[in-house]
Amino acid sequence: MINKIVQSIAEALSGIKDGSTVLMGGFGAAGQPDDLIEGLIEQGAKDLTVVANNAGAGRVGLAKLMEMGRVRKIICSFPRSAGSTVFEELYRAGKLELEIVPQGTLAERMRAAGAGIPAFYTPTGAGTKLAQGKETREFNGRPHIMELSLPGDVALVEAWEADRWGNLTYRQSGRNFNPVMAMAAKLTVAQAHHIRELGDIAPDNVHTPGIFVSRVVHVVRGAPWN
Amino acid sequence: MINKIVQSIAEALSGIKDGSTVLMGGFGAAGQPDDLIEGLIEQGAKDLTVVANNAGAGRVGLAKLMEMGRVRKIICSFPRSAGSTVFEELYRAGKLELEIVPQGTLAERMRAAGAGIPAFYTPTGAGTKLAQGKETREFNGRPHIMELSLPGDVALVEAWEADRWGNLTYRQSGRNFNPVMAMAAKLTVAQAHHIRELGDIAPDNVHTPGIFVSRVVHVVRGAPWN
Amino acid sequence: MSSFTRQQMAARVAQDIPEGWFVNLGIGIPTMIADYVPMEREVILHSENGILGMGPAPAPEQATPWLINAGKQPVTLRPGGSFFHHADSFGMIRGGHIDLCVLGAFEVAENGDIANWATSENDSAPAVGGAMDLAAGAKRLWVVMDHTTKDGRPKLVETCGYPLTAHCAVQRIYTNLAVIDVVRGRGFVVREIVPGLSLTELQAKTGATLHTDA
Amino acid sequence: MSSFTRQQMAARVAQDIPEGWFVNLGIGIPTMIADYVPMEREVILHSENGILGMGPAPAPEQATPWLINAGKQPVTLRPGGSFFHHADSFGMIRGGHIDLCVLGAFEVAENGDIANWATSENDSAPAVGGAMDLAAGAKRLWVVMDHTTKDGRPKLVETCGYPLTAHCAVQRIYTNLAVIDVVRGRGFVVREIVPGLSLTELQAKTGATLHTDA
Repeated sequence: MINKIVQSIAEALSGIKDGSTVLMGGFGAAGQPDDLIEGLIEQGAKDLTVVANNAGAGRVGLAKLMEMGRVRKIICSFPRSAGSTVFEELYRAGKLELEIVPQGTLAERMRAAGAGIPAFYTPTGAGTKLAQGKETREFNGRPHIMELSLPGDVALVEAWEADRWGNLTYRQSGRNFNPVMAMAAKLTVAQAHHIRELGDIAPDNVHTPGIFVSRVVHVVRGAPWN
Repeated sequence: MINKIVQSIAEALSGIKDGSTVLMGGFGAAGQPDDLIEGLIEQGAKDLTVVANNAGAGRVGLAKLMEMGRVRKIICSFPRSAGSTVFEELYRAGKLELEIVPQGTLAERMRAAGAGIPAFYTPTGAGTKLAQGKETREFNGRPHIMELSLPGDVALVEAWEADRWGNLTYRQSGRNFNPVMAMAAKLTVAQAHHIRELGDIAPDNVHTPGIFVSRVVHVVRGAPWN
Repeated sequence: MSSFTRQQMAARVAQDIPEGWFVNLGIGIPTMIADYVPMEREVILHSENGILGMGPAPAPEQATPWLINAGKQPVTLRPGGSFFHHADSFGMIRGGHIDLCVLGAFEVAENGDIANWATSENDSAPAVGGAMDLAAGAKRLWVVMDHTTKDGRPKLVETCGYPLTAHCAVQRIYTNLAVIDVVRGRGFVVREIVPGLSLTELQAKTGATLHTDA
Repeated sequence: MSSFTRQQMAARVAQDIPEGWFVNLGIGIPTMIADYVPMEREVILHSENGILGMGPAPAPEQATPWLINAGKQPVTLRPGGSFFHHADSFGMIRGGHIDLCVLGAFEVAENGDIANWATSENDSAPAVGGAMDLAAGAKRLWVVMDHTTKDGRPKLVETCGYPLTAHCAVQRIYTNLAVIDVVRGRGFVVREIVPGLSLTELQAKTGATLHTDA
């Protein structure tokens, strides 16, 4: 019997190695796998490359992981935001590499990794400083830049529902980056609010089929998340 | 008030011009917009390029459109199948152009057109006769070919449910090519079995958001389709 | 001399958005535009984080952490709205399905170049977010911004001094002083000026030549 | 001399598929493999037209036209199955998420080249379907086919004569006479032969050198 549901966050994160590229889902607090990120802090892997929309805020979660010196590089679209002081301090001190990627290109690069597309052309960023060092090519009379796929070793995602085959649904804008990150990583770990019996998620409405999910852990968050 | 629901198939297909590229959804009979294809036969547009997985069967639908001499070119993955005699006769007689595209590349080229990606690289077909004339490039030590996006002027799709904003759901394997074709065309026309009140399709489970749909027409098919 | 308030600028943009358009509104004054589109005029608001059909902010007790906009503020969903993932969301943007995007900007040049993400070539950690995708991908890009900086320097210029967000992308600019089209091959063409301000006075506050259709 | 029937070939492949694999089965003998995987061994079948978790054919009165496989035959869905669109479906294939694809073939070469879509370079309207995507994209590609053509010519060859489907893609071949691995740098390595057939006899029916690990 296939059973991707594991009993603890430690088990869900076992085997993540130093030097891994970790994709972290979420946009703002919605769909952010907070418990898995805290678990990664416990787990101990270091020298990480983290791909996320933002570069952490406050002194918890990703910001804490960075503050502990465990993150070598951040790939994100929006590093500076309210409370991103840890990022700013480390970055100014030269202790953190940064790759800025336009938000849509970031999503598409991960979708491409998941879909076996090694590179694609996009008009986004053409003629800007983010095009520096990238191949530029004209299609339909308009300049485009070539972007490479962005695969992960690990993806941490948050789901609303999950079953033992790893099928996932997301809730409202909690979906965001989670489905493309789930596709793009070798090991995809989901924290889910609800565990469903196999077959209880309507087959027409599975958002991430279990083929993209390695492990599921049940995390009941308190109000207002339930 | 936005209302994409039109009252007749003729109205749904009005304005389709000679020389159009028409994307036709469906895989086998599932999700095939039969009534819209019959309507296109009535509508009269000619010199068409048709993109579909197959090249028609029997003497109805796409096969009939071809037999009437209205199709200049077929872009498909699997032209020869049971009953594809019209295609075979016209093709042998030199009256029909053919572009064979691997099925996954066909889907991805339309998805790319819908997503504003003018070209991408794929390993599919590299080193085969379908790579002839295409740019080959190595990524990760493996040859890939560059494929161009495939936009349509018109997409004809079949949906299970639709609302007046054009939101669609599909049923089981009736989904197939329909969502990517809906994204890829300037004018997307859906025939839907069920018309729902706005808001009755769960927002988490809309398969094709209305942004990709221009017109909806209600077509109740008989058993076993209902 | 009169000048539009932020609210008046938002309301002025809202006037020009017809029913049925799919519209993405940036952070700041652009977000306020939604408040000036009457609910009975169905304009479908898109948010980068995977929402179509956003409605107004909820009453505080009805806010849910699952439903936020690109500025991470709680929003609501109108009947007919839908959710999807980030790659699909930016496919809508990049694929030219968004009829209009309205952004703020640091500078707009007379060829339509826009700079709105980094304030210096030396800023190595600027936050680009979805600005480049939106500027390059939307069918129309309008900018709403003050006509000059706080210390009086023009924001409508011949050539952007700040790093570009996108090249030749802006079609129209709404400022606190005027509505100005960017016309290919001509440059800035004035459509409206706030009452009491002359074209000469407006020109004095603008870093490139203003044209009129008269 | 004995030889495997089509059913035996399908059953033999089924033996080698472990629980938990995502598997795409081509048309013909490959489709029959599903019948030999016991239901309690959970193998998740993928179909190009947007299905994961396919179950066996339904009773005729329970068939629905909405639920068909890539061969356009009615199928069922197991609990836990899901539906998705064609681009997502081929993303699973091209992205290397399918553990195994089993296809039929006209020829397989000792470097793993496979030819299974066109029977002549001059056939200008061959039907490729999803064969190239599957052959290039699946993690493992196994071929199940007769060892020779009906008129006795070998189908395991040094170099394919028919147009290629994919280059260096096949890992294993199940024929009516043997199970043969394709090993990079070595070529065909025989794993099993049907009872009563010698390696010499098998070699005589094969168009390239057979190796053994012994």
